[in-house]
Amino acid sequence: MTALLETRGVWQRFGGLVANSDVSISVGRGEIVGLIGPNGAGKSTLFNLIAGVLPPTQGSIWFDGEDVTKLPAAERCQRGVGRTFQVVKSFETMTVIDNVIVGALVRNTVMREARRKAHQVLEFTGLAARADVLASDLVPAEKRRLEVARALATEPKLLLLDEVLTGLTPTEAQTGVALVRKVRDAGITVLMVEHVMEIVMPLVDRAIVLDLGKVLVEGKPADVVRDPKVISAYLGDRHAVGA
Amino acid sequence: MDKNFATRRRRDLIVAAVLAALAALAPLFVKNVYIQNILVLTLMYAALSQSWNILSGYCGQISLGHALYFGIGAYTTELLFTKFGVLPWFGMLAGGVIAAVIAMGLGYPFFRLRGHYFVIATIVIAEIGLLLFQNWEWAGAAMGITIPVRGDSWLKFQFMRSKLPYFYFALALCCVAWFVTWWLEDSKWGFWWRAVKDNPEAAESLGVVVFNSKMGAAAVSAFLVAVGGAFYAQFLAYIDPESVMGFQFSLLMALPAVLGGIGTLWGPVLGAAILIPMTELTRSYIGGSGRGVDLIVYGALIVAISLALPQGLVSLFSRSKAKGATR
Amino acid sequence: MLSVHEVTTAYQGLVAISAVSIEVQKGEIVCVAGANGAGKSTLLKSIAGAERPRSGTVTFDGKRLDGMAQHHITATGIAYVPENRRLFPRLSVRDNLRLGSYLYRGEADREGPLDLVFKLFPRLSERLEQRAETLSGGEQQMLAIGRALMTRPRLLMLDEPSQGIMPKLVDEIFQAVKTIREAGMTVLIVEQRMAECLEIADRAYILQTGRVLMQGPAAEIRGNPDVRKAYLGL
Amino acid sequence: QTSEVVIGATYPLSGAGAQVGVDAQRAFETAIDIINNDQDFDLPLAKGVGLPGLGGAKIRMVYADHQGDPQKGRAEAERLITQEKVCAVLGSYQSAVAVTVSQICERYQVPFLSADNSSPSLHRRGLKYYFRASPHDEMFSAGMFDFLDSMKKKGAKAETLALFHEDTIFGTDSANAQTKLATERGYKIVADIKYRANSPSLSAEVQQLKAANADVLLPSSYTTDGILLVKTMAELGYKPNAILAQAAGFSEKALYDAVGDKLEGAITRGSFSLDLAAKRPMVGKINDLFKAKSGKDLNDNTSRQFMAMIVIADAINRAKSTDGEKIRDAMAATDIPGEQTIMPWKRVKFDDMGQNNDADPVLLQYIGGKFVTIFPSQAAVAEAVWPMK
Amino acid sequence: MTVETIVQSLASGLLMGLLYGLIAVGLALIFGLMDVTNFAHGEFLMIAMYASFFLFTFFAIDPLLSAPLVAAAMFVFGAVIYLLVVRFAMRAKANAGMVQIFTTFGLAIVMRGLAQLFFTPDYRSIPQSWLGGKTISVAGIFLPEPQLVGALVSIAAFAGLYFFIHRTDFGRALEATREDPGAVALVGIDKNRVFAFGWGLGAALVGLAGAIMAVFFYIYPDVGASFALIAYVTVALGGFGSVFGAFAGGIIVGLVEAVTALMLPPSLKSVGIYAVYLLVVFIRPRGLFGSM
Ligand SMILES: Nc1ncnc2c1ncn2[C@@H]1O[C@H](COP(=O)(O)OP(=O)(O)OP(=O)(O)O)[C@@H](O)[C@H]1O
Ligand SMILES: Nc1ncnc2c1ncn2[C@@H]1O[C@H](COP(=O)(O)OP(=O)(O)OP(=O)(O)O)[C@@H](O)[C@H]1O
Ligand SMILES: [Mg+2]
Ligand SMILES: [Mg+2]
Repeated sequence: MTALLETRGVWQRFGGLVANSDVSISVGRGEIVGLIGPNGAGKSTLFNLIAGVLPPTQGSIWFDGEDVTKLPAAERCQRGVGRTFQVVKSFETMTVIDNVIVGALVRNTVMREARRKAHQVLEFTGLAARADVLASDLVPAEKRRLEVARALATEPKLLLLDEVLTGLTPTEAQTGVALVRKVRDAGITVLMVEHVMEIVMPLVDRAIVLDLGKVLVEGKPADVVRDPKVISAYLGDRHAVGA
Repeated sequence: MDKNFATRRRRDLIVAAVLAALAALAPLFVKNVYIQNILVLTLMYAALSQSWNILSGYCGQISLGHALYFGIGAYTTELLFTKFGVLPWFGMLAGGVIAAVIAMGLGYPFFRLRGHYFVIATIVIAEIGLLLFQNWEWAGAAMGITIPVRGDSWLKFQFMRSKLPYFYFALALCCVAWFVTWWLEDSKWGFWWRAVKDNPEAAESLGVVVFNSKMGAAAVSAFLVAVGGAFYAQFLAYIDPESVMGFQFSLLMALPAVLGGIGTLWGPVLGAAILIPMTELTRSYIGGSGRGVDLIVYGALIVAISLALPQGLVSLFSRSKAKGATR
Repeated sequence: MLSVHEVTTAYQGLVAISAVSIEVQKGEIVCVAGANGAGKSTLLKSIAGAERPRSGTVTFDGKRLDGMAQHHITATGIAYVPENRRLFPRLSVRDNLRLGSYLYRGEADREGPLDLVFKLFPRLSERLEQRAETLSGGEQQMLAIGRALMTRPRLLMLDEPSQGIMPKLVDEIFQAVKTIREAGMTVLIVEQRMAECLEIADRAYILQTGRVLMQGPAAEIRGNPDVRKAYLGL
Repeated sequence: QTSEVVIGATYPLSGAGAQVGVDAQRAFETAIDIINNDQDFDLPLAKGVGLPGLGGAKIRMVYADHQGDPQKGRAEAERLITQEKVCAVLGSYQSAVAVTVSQICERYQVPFLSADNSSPSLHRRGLKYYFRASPHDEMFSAGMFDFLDSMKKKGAKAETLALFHEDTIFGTDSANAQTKLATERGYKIVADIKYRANSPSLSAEVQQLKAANADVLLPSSYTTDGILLVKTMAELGYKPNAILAQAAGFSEKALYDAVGDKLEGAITRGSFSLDLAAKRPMVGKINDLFKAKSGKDLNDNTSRQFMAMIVIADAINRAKSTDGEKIRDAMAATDIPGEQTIMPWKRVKFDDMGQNNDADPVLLQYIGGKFVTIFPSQAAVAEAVWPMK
Repeated sequence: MTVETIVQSLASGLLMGLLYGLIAVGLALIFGLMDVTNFAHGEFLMIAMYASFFLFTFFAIDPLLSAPLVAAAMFVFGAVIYLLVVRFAMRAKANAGMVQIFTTFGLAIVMRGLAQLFFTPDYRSIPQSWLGGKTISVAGIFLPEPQLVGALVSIAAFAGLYFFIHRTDFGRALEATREDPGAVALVGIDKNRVFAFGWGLGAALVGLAGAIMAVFFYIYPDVGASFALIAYVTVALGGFGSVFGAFAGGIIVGLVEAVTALMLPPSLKSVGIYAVYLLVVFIRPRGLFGSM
């Protein structure tokens, strides 16, 4: 069986700046893959390309065995790409449950079903108690959780998580980690960006490191954190010692 | 599950039914034709504003050019009637369809525009429409169209003296516009629209086809407004470009929704119920002086309501209900 | 230097912090920690004037701050970097930084602190013409701190500065905080990464559901078994 | 018996046309003063107090603002009739509004006396309760062309015409009448320029006029555009051979205050002329009464509004009733000789469409800061100066 | 159509365009740069024209001389309007745009009403002034002096505004306040002070336009309506956020109007302007030079 997601030689330029250069990665079904790399390495940009916000300057994107490079974002969502935004984009004037219903409507055209689905997702993500609160009244961590819930409601095959576990205390982060595992156990493939090594490393099956828009290293988390290139570009000396 | 929500929807429907029934009985008590006239206008603007609200309130595409669709409804009906003898009932539908088609045709280029660029484009296109009608000889140009009134007839939807048929039509239109909104509010479309309004990029990532959502809203909105325009033309029995396509109509469609609560189910009705009688009464009872005092009072009230209740009059109601209310 | 006395702040009737008191001495680095929604951000907002406390007093160098307009509080020498950064998105990095020194616009050399900013975050000097909104998440955080430093604060308040920052840079930011203290500023910092934060902090407060649960020297807090379990994940 | 007769008037009292509406109020007040009080004028009802036919009842006016909107005009007319119980309605300046107001009056069988609307289509709709004492645009235009014919006969250069009119009912109607007459009488229209009312600039329009350089310029414009037209003509160095205006702005004081120096010798049609004061002294006195209220001389509009009040009061007096139908019948029987008006009209008498065909227009020329009557010859006090200076 | 007509048309169009620019320059600041919708722009112009008119009638001060006075008075007026009314319209969390539109729309109606109450609906104009009615003729092309002066003032006003926005800290503060009024306090800026000043300055620029307009235009309570829409289109055509854009927008509007009038019946000449606006934003959704 082919990989669920593949990027083939993807480039993205913003004027003179090269945000992604010749990025070829692949994510297999049922994996949790970590996408890490320095600030400004081009991780969120790559997410935007996969989700269809931007067309790549060059290269192609394959999802579920098909070339989706030309498809608009909504179409990719319908095919099973779910994503969160690093800078959260909640529907501020809508309640939490209504935010999630929007996502649920992709696969449930009957309102009653969409609503039931949304409630399920809120239970699943632990937001049920906040269902009737306006999204604008959530604290940042909750908004990030809402991003996840909304994306899950679209019943994706692939979930792109962009720093959804930041700003949590270690204990809270553990709940988040459990949630991601639960998601994977539900059969959803996860590609996640996260800077907190304590969280990512135990969680992911594989890690891909981007630097300056290029894939720097790829492999098992334990190997990646020991890689001197990764240490010098990303982790810093302290982690070299710790690892 | 979700009892609150279902209860609220049912409550809205019951309240609306009760209000509509009360309104239907109003003519039993209000015999005064001047007041009846105000009631007709109030219902008409409530319906128009409710329709405007679909595109601009729910879907967030602020249009200040809806006078175009109003005028198209009015002109289609009356041109078909006076030139080809087509009954206004068909003209009304034709006008609605034409307006919806035009709205979607304009949507192609327009919906790429954001914010002020979009608003100004809508103003400008309505102004172009006005100028074209003002110069279109076949459609009567500036002279307009006088609708020959030949006695009462439901077939031709014209009535010499009684306002009641107009009243009931306006009431029906208002109910339809309200019901369509109520119905769409809890549908895929309703959710898509609100999502598009709040954050199009996020909506797109959740499978919402932003462009189609806007098109749908524009079509429904334009159709209903055009039917309103057709009604107005029959009601007035005379139309000219300025008096059915002028910019003031675009404002008067938006104003009730804004004052009542934009993007809400009850805002337009509530806004029209306050605004239209206020407009009419200030003009009638203080406008006769010729000193502009009515303008000062009217304008000051608009400023006061906008500032005191930026979320609209509906916020008076929702605030008193349990906090953390859904909308 | 800063004294917060029994401050209570509420959002539309919902009390977020109640009767919180903290002290910050000149030249200290003080860390505030706590779970999500504990009220840490609210505490900083109440000091900075972004939210008005319902009761209690805030004093800075003997001056009452509570009730003062936010921009006046900034002018007294408190810089605040909020959680969501609040950059001016469509302005360039240069303009964002320049606006930081708005209070000193009359001075000939108003951009003295710029050297410090570039020393701390050399990446910014490479991106001067880029719009703030197109910066990566981490770059935005650098700019937010940089802009705050440009106001020449005596007290710098940071709300979760490590959020979204790569590991290498997290260390650099905490080092930067130390550098900032050495440059004569006092720092009040809200952090989830307590381990790193407590390493550089002199003292710490722990908030829980709007109240001060614990306070003391950083080393002491770090040693507390409850804290280790609940907040350090150890 | 009623001690008070209530008459309604609907005018633009706010918005772009407010100036005319407010002046109309002063004109009506002047007429009411004369009717309600004992005044020594040879006008119907001037002598004695109030309406003797109704036991000396006095007239009270109720004004309604229609803001130039046909819908509002209709609503206000309905209110005047049903709420204020007026027994007749006067109005309405804008012809579009007269359309709907007269419909309502017809439905309620209350006479509508159109004081100052000049659209010829108004009286041709088969309405029984519609009356107009003053001329309409076809009569005015015919007068203008009679004058042109006479000038041509005298050898003056008046072959080619330039029409300049706004894109409203008034402008279109006027231009249509003029085009028709020009073809009939063998004039050549070298420019027919329709412009948007209240444009911010008329330079493009004026250039086309200048390029056409017709013998006679025939503007149909309100005050605002009139002022801008004349200023722009001066700025672009266009000095027409002659101006023959369809009144409106060209009979307003404001226009001459603004650009009078550039209009020496301009001619406008009108229904009124202060020259008449020489022959009929009461015209001067009534003008003084009006001026005391408004600070302005009577003009084309205000004189017609004044007369409308006299005519309607006369009919009510004769009807001896405030019943609409009776007043209508009395209106239909109206016959006021010209001498008992302040107008240069032969008399006031309505045909079966409610139009007074004996209201002769006059042509006035602006000379030395005031208007002199130059046409028709029986009313003229001076020879036309042609071409204008 | 002779060459002379075409040249004259273009010359008149250019002058008119600069005048449209002058009328729009205040709006370019308030609407274009500060991003606050001001539906009362036309009424600001009306007030300024009356100010000029009354200074002329009662004190015999020529509009050209009184222009600075009018501008100063309008500055105060604009700042006061902001502090008393508009400031509160900006506090709305949701639909701030609509609240602004209708607050300023209500304000416009009040201003017209007050003008009618105090100044009567009579049409006024200044018959004799230094420039009024004077015209320069070069090779058969007529250039009216009031418009020429208007053009110069327009260029000066735009240059001044451009300098102010791009070279001063206040200009930057203004942009920052537009970007995030809640965040400027973080750098010690008082948003109300900045915006009150912005509104004052915007109104002062309208004051200049009003003084020039008073020389050759009529004045009455509704006069603003004739210019309001053109001013909005001018700003949007040039692009929000760009001072130069509004300037270019004005010139384009003037020229397009002149050219349209050569080709279509003059009553349709604004259709040309509107069509060009639509065309431009369809190709460039942010206007010609816009950044927002
Ligand atoms: N629209 C844009 N225009 C110009 N430059 C951009 C744009 N979007 C991103 N960039 C630049 O591209 C680079 C990659 O940005 P990206 O957001 O993908 O980084 P990232 O890896 O997600 O970083 P972080 O971990 O800090 O979020 C950055 O230097 C950023 O400034
Ligand atoms: N704008 C707001 N409106 C309503 N409630 C709010 C608002 N901001 C915060 N709250 C509430 O106040 C409480 C404290 O929030 P605060 O943001 O201060 O917590 P925090 O400790 O900073 O949390 P985090 O670690 O997530 O940043 C929370 O319960 C939150 O729900
Ligand atoms: Mg990122
Ligand atoms: Mg916080």
